[in-house]
Amino acid sequence: MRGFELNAMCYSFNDAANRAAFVSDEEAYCRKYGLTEEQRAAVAARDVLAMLDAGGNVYYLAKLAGILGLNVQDLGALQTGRSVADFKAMLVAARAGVDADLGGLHLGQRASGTAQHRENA
Amino acid sequence: MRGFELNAMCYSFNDAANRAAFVSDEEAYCRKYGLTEEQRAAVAARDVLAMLDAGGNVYYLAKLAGILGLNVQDLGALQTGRSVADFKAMLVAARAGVDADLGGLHLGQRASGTAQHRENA
Amino acid sequence: MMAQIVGGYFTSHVPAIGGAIQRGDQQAEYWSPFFDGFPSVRQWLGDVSPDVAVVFYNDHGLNFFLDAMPTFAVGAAARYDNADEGWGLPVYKSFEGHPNLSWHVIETLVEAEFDITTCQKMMVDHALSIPFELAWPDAEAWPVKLVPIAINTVQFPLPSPRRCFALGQAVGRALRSWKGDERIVVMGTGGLSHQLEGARAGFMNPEYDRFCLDHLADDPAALTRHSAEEVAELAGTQGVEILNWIAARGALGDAPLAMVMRNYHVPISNTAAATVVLEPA
Amino acid sequence: MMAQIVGGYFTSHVPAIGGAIQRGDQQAEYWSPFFDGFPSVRQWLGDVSPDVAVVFYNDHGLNFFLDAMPTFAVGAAARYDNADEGWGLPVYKSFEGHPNLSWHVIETLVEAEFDITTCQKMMVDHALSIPFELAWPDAEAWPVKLVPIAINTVQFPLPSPRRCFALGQAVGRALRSWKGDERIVVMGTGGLSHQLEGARAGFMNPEYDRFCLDHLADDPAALTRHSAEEVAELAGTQGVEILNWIAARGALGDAPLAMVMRNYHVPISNTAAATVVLEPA
Ligand SMILES: [Fe+3]
Ligand SMILES: [Fe+3]
Repeated sequence: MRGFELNAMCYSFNDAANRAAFVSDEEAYCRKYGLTEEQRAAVAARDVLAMLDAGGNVYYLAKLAGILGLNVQDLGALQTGRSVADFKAMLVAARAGVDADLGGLHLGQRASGTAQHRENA
Repeated sequence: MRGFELNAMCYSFNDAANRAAFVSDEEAYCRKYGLTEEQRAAVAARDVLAMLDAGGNVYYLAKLAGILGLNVQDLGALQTGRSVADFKAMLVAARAGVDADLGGLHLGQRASGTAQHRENA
Repeated sequence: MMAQIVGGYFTSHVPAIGGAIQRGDQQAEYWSPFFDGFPSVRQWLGDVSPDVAVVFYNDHGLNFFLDAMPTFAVGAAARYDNADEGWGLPVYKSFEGHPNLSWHVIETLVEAEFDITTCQKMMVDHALSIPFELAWPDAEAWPVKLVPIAINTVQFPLPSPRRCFALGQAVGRALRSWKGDERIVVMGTGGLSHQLEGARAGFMNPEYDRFCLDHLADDPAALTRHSAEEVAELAGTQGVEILNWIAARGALGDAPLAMVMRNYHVPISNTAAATVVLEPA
Repeated sequence: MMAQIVGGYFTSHVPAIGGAIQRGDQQAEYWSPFFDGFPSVRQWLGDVSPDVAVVFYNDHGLNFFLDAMPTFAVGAAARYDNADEGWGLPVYKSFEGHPNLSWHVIETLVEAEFDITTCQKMMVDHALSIPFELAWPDAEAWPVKLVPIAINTVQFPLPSPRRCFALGQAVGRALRSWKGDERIVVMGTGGLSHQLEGARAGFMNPEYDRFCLDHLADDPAALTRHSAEEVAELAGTQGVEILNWIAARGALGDAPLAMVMRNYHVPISNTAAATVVLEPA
């Protein structure tokens, strides 16, 4: 049901000792959290899409990703079947879709001066 | 603020090992939970009203009461300055305030028979 | 194919009831006026043969603590265990959940702007176990699946009777729209009037209890005209568990109901005890 | 004597921002378009000199887990600590709470039929720490006390934009009725559009982001016409953090506000980043 065991295991990785325990004996650690076969297979294969299919929630999976040395760009590349360089290039390319009046810093007119704000205090 | 430390200590008593630790060294156990002076004094004095004044919540205090061998009648007696026998007698005496049409078992007319219920299934 | 709500079962859940059951004290003079209400409950349950129980109750500091105290919590687990509540008493039987129905209730409630806490794992306490022990005393395993809904009656501020009734109404809509063939019994546990704490310890209020029992079947909205603070004053600070009854009654729908049985007895332990069964008229 | 809401500060809170700060990369080509927005934020904060920050944010699996996932959680602690979020990164500074104001907010919300979870002890994550690090980069201790309000953006079903806006409005009423002389800044953190998971990983949507930024000051109700599911579609499954912005905007009151600054840049990490300051017109 919605990947509870897998997410519970990933939530435990907030604790450094648990991360170390997973690294030193992944099989035993997965067994301790009662992962389903589907969940266990997805973790063993480092298959993020399969982890999601098995009910993994990306907010918890991100902690497992950290153990595996994967950042969010690596995850994106894995999930979309791109190289990491291509995935990053795709992100940067999205900038072209941002109009000049949307992108960048825009400073507004302050309704009132600094002094007046302080006087209200 | 609302007795958090005292309540946290009492909540820990769901675990038998914690109850044993409290019994074997009450002072150290209270220190571990950072009880305020007022909370610590109330616990030391077995003064339930003072525990309540110090922010204790009766749902959690009931677990401490168990360690101290006090049931809810004992607690009631302590808090109302009665003997336990008097407190129990007061509870039973409340029965006199219950009218005959309120107290006791009243069976209603079933709208429909048993058979009909099963047929709805 | 639609699920059917077969009726409502309400009862006090005082821990001491569990002690009386363990000791076999059901027919002792002190206890029999309370236990004598249950043959009719059991007969009714046998007649309507529910598959699922949706239970409004309150946790007594087993599963929830003040670090995260939900106003309303809905279980979505496949199984719910009891555990030591602090007194080292025998642990009660586990409950089988109904996760799919739980998620349907949860989705309906969030859609209806109830800001519930969703519990994919939770322990349940005597407030669930004792009503089940009373209803099915000889069961090896509970004959119904469980959807537990916990209401905060422990830490002020408490939800108002009006809000609890509305919660129940929304749960009722969820149950009636569930596309399964389950027969559902709704339960409300706790109360009636009692107060464990302070100078007013031992307080009971048969007048307010009568008001609740007299309006529960036909005019439950009457119970929602008090604030939570007024209920604490009228029913005692633990008598606010009537909020569980109010929510359960809300789930049973807006039509007046038939009173199958009603039992009221003062006191068991420090509590004015009551048991009620309602069904569609 | 009444508390005063001095305005609102909104920003993305991507963990990678913390990494950039640690490495001193603020002026690196990749990062400067984002960090260049903050001198004006800091100047404004210096001008309005708040004492308290009421922050709408989402927990990323540090304090809350699926065993008890609140829709809305309000902190009532005297102190909030950060902790290892799973990556062994340096732990952020602690926050001083404002329990009395928290309880006032909590009481107002429950009275207004918001079914919050009350947290007398809680940890807070980068969604709070990064906006503070950006606002007060040289602070030894945070210059404001914290009232944290967490919104579930993690586990469906999510509260609707409309419900989050209503939550914020109720918090705003609580703040304006607080009988203290505090100057309060409201914060909303997270977003804008991004999606970390699945075949659509890397999705951003400047069109929807523009819609949000264009309506935030003058017509925030426009943001409440989508369902939570529609927002997940439009903003990405992590872009639903815009719910935090919507709630924060609700707390700032119903009148149109002046836009003090606004910055938008694509991408930082996988995210369309934005920073906004609003104040009473
Ligand atoms: Fe109870
Ligand atoms: Fe985030």
